[in-house]
Amino acid sequence: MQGADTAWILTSTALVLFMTLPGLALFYAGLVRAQNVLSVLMNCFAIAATVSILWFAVGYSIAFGDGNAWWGGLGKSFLSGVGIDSVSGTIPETLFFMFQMTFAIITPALIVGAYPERIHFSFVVAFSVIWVAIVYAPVVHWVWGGGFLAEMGLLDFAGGVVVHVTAGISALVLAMMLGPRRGFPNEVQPPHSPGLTMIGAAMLWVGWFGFNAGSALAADAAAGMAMTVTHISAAAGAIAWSVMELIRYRKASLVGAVTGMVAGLATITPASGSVGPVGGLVLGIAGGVVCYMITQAVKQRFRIDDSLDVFAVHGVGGALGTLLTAFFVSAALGGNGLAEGMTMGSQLGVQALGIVIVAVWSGVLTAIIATVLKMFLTFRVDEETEVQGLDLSLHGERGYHNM
Amino acid sequence: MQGADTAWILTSTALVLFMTLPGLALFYAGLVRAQNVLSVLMNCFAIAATVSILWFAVGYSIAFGDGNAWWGGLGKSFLSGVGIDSVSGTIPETLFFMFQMTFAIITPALIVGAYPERIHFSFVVAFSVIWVAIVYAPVVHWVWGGGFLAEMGLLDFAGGVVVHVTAGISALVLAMMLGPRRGFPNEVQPPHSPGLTMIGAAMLWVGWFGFNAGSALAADAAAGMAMTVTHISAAAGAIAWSVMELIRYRKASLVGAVTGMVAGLATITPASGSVGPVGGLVLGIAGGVVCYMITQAVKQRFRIDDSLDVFAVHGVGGALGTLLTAFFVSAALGGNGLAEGMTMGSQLGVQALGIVIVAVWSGVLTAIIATVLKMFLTFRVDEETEVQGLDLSLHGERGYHNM
Amino acid sequence: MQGADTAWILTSTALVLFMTLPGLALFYAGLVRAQNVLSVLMNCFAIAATVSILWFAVGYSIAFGDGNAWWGGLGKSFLSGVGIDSVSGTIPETLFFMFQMTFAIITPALIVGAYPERIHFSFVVAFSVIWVAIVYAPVVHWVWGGGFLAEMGLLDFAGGVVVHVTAGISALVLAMMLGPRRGFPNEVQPPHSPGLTMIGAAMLWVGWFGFNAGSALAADAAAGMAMTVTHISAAAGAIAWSVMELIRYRKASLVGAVTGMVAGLATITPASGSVGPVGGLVLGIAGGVVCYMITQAVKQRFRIDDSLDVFAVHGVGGALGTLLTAFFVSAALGGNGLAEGMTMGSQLGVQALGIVIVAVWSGVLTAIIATVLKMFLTFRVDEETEVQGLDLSLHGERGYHNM
Amino acid sequence: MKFIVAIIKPHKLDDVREALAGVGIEGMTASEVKGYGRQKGQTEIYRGAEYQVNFVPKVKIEVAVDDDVVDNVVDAIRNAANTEKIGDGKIFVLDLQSAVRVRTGETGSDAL
Amino acid sequence: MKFIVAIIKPHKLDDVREALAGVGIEGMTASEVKGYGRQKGQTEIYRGAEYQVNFVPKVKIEVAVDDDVVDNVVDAIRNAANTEKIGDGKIFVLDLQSAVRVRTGETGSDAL
Amino acid sequence: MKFIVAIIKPHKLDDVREALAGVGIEGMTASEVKGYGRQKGQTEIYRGAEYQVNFVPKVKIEVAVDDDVVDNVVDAIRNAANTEKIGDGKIFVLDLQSAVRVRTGETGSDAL
Ligand SMILES: Nc1ncnc2c1ncn2[C@@H]1O[C@H](COP(=O)(O)OP(=O)(O)O)[C@@H](O)[C@H]1O
Ligand SMILES: Nc1ncnc2c1ncn2[C@@H]1O[C@H](COP(=O)(O)OP(=O)(O)O)[C@@H](O)[C@H]1O
Ligand SMILES: Nc1ncnc2c1ncn2[C@@H]1O[C@H](COP(=O)(O)OP(=O)(O)O)[C@@H](O)[C@H]1O
Repeated sequence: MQGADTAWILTSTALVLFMTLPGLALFYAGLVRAQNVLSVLMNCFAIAATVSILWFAVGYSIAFGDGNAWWGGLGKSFLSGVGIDSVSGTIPETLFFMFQMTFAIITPALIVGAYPERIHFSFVVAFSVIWVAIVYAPVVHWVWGGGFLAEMGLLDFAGGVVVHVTAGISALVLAMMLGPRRGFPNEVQPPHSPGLTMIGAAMLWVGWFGFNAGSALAADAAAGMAMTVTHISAAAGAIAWSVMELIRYRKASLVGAVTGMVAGLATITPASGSVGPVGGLVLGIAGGVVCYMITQAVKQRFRIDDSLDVFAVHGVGGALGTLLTAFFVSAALGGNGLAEGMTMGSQLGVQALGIVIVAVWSGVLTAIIATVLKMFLTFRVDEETEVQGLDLSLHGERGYHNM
Repeated sequence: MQGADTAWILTSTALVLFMTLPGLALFYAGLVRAQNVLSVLMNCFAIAATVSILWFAVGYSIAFGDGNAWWGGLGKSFLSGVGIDSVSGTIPETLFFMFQMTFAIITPALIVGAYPERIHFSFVVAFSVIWVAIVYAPVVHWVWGGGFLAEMGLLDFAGGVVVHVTAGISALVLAMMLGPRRGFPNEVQPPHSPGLTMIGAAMLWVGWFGFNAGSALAADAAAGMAMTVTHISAAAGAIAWSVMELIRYRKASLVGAVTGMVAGLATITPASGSVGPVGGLVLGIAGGVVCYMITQAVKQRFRIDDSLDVFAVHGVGGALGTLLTAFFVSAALGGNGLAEGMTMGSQLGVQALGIVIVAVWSGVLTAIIATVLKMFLTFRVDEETEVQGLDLSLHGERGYHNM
Repeated sequence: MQGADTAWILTSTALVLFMTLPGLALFYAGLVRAQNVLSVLMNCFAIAATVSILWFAVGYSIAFGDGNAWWGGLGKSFLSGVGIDSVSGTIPETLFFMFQMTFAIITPALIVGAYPERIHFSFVVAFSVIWVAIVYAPVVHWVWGGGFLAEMGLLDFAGGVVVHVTAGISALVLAMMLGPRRGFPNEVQPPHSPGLTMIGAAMLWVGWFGFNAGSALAADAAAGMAMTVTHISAAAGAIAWSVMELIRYRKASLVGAVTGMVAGLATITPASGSVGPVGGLVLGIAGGVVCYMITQAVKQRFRIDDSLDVFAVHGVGGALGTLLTAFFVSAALGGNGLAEGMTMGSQLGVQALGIVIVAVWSGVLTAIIATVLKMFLTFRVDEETEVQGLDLSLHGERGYHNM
Repeated sequence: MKFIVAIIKPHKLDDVREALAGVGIEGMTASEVKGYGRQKGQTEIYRGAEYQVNFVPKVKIEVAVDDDVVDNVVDAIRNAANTEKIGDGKIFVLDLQSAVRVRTGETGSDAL
Repeated sequence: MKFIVAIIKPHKLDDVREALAGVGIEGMTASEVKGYGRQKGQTEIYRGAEYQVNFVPKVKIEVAVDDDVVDNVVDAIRNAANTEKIGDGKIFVLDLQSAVRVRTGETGSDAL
Repeated sequence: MKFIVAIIKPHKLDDVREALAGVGIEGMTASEVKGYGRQKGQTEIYRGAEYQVNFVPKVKIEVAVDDDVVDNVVDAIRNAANTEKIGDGKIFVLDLQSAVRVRTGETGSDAL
């Protein structure tokens, strides 16, 4: 066991939990109506609590238990067999379990952005828990648990496919099944607090250091480089998105800048262990520009109310970064070099295949899970509740009291 | 000296300070009226500043100076004798001093929840500083400074007795002496910003990793396990509290969920170095359920306006966890095993005795300190000030400006 | 390479970025009118993004490239020659690059406090980027990059001169060139959200551990002592400022307490690697008192609308701490001892000379840069925009929506 | 001229604004208010303490109009604001003695 | 009918609401306002800069009533809102020409 | 007595308050409102979605005055609130039947 690596992963675990609580929760809460601010915070918080128990019960085992190329089995349920002295790599296995748990928390929490202001709370909780067990945990096993995608040579250092593609596709499917918010697209209300969104985004930026540099699972040169490319990509994404806004509106908005930052971060995530600083710069710019355009398309062209743009920013960003990794991993472009016997082309094939498989898997299963759950739980609240806002109706609370 | 342990405790110190500033401050500030939001933030901030100097002057010495089984003496006042090269265990003593200071800051800050919206600011500061010197520092010495409770074999890894019982009991006593808020219990106003409370709670969850896992004072397996049981207990506490609410009101609230999380964290704190993951799960559930019931009892049955439920959540949670540690420390229940020659029963006796001694000590001394201070300082503001709110009257500021 | 040192600097980098995003951004945002809250957040965020790219492109090279006593040259532009295995001291050079980048981000962000509520956004971005390249990076080279001030023996552990004097002087110059806010000094509006300011200040306190203790570039005794003196100085600064307010107004305000804390932190920054705990106490008190008085003088006497007191708090605090270091570094006063052949007097001379050179450099160049930029960009918005607030006019967003 | 004060449900504001435009009214003033009446507010519950919310959010619209259009305006508001549910609100008509446009000093109907 | 506008101290709202119920008034509209008058606001001080707060928080209550109960209503409000301190507020009575209940279209007293 | 309702631009509030003091009016009530009229609000844009803001922030001033000073008061408000730009606002004068000072029970002019 390595004390230094342990120290850094202890820290990274705190940083990644911080990304969801309160980071992502605030990022999303600022973008909805004031009457739904608490429901969004509650969605993220409840997901964190319930998924943690699910991960402890079976999730971790499915993802990292021994087993076959498809899943890890239930041998490590409730951490059975994992004692205080168990080691995973150079760190305690309990710590590895915790670090991975924070990923299992934030992934379904990302999906919260697809359905706010109209979904029923009990559906959110039930769906998220089941989704982590059935959709997410197996994918983790395939990519990071020695499963078949790992064997194929898929490069996904910190979760472009595992986290962002799964969440992005599932978000899109849920948004289509749930239907748009009342008044969408022309009469939905603007973000009630861009400031909250910026605070959350800032926490995401900081926390992402734990997400990407922590994925090195060591306090070493790889972690240093991962942090570097992550930061450069975030900055480049923010600038790229803002430039797009400046061109179109002659104004750069705060919400736009932070959204571009998240796009840059989602894009660099799969690449953060493979590419060099220049690669980070290119991926960030690409992420900012492409995600900006897709955001417009999904809402305006396709009229899908993926309310907070989970698919356009995370799904697309994660997939884009996964593809671009095939190029920028090459030493010629400043990366760590392609794997033995891989060419840019062959690597690109692997990356694309991985994306497709995981996208289909996530989309189909999400549709099935939601369809089944709808039989037992309220999927969408009634119109009066939606008009009044979910905070008071579903949680008996109000976000802001004046008189 | 161990670099890795130093790295982790440097981080933990930052995390625990973060728990108070702004974590706990926000957690509490969201629960009061808008006209008192700044006064609550100011209470926490002023306590952090003044207690830091007190800890430097005498607190640390009383707690960790050599000396006898009762107190550490004044030999280390102003860190005299503690140089840059002094070592404590495997880390610099200056760092150990700082890590412990963050505990000395948050403990009196927890008490802020007992008396908001009506107490006078100068009383808060004077009481807190004296309380840390007279009540808290000696208890630290008894339990962590090699004092008599340590010799008795009391198990309190991160402060169930030292932090939560002392703060909880003192809060209850102060609340009774101060009297309820105007209009209590039926006409007090609801929390003005549950969102702020959630942000603070999220920071507490993250910071608690430094609190509990940091208490291992090393970046090792014990830290990994402490983080694991802490997280599971927090999640379980949140779920347990929410389920209680669902049963009673068919609604789960955000304020309730985060309060249950804090209850789970307070409960696991003393046990976080002794129990295993399943122990964490059980303690979290127990904490959530029991603290929920006591919260109702204190306010509705006993009509005590411990305004933000410091006793019910921290005092009770900390004590409960301290007692349950006696069982879940046993290897049979997944813990690290009972100490040489201890049985569950004998350990339970030690735990109970520790709680009683510290509770009496805290309660009696708090009553005495407050009684004496009342002779020199305004204890409670006049009614007009209470009606108008403390922000403007005591601090010359307003929390929210619109026009 | 040292894993433990790497772990701590990875953490410190996250902490220092956290100081700007969202720390400093919130600290400033709470102090302006509600109609400008987003513009202040956007200034800080945009500076973080653009300066990051500038630092990557040339800033780091100018500061830490080999080269001469005056600048580091462009040899390390875009990190050319810096590979994943490059080492700087005991940590990866990429990490050292990142750690330093967070300083390059916060320094121009500090200047945001000089010109809010009236400056044009595009000017902010252009000025900040150019300023970092021309003003800041060279000074970094002089002091930390082995330049002539380092050779002179200037003691500036974490940036009293490099960060606070450069930012403070440039802020003062910009404020004078830009002119006061409409209605200054008698009719400007009060801080719209002291609570936001406190949240930001709390994050600054926590993040400053990474700033000062991280400047040890190792997880060692120096880091522990730096954290200790930093914390004590922050607490002392907060208390000193509050006492000044109590004397004058019989009320201690939250905004005042947190401002004093920042003053204490700015003051200890240059000294945090040289002085002992008692030195930290004295510097904190001195910082709180002196900065309080200068704040009054700048605005009331000299009628300069350095709106959020960047010069009075950071510039003065940083310079004061730099001077006092000459005394408290001496072993007699608990410090690490004066350098070979230095006396308090000679060291004081060096410190003073360093301050003067950097102050003149920053002031003159800031004036030149601003004068040139004014020819191409709008410096100040028109009156109607200023009245309406910058959020809607410049960014197309509103900070708070109700109806 | 008349000064019409209407209390409506918040989400009906845009509908009412459009309805008024429909009858040629291009100016109005709206504000957030809290209403008390037959429609009861929901209870809020925090940590087991129940808070009866007596006042529910409403929007108040104030519009000054010429005498001859009063009835159309009242009807327009009524139709636009009506959801047939308790709490839809009220329309009050007061007499308006004079009106002045600040910018031009125009008075009477011209000021509207 | 009359349209009564009362400016009171914020914490008196519930007392006034209950007092009105006491005289049979079950509907009213309240809003947050800022008052300027004899009662002066406290100064706020930030970093040594003093801000004279001219306006103090008040609550405005608007209630439409039948002519015959006007006096009772005014008295009820007065007694409930009175603290014998400067700043207790004012009660203004305006003439109300007509009232309509949006939901039902009822007019006059029935609309209240 | 008259009940004057003025809608002005928010930043003109202090000027108006001073102007009123100039004509001997020492009491008034102000509130934040949203105005709709000739002056159009700017569009807000978030992630490429444009939100047309129909209502612009205004401040409403309510002041009860004696009949004899009405004209001075209206003029004072007009001059103070005027920026010669669209959106400067309106001044409405309603009849005030009676006024009561809560604290003392004084009525009529004495209550103002
Ligand atoms: N007498 C009144 N005076 C002023 N406003 C009233 C009065 N009665 C009701 N209101 C306003 O009208 C709103 C709706 O009234 P309510 O009795 O709840 O439903 P309805 O309009 O269907 O009768 C209330 O919330 C309140 O704002
Ligand atoms: N002439 C007026 N017109 C409208 N509102 C007024 C007038 N005078 C006072 N008010 C309102 O009444 C409130 C109380 O008045 P004030 O003079 O402070 O105390 P008092 O009611 O005891 O005379 C003020 O804050 C203001 O809101
Ligand atoms: N008919 C009306 N009734 C009530 N308020 C009105 C009316 N017309 C305009 N207002 C108010 O006056 C404000 C200014 O009116 P507007 O037409 O924008 O400019 P101007 O005052 O220059 O004509 C509006 O924002 C609205 O608040």
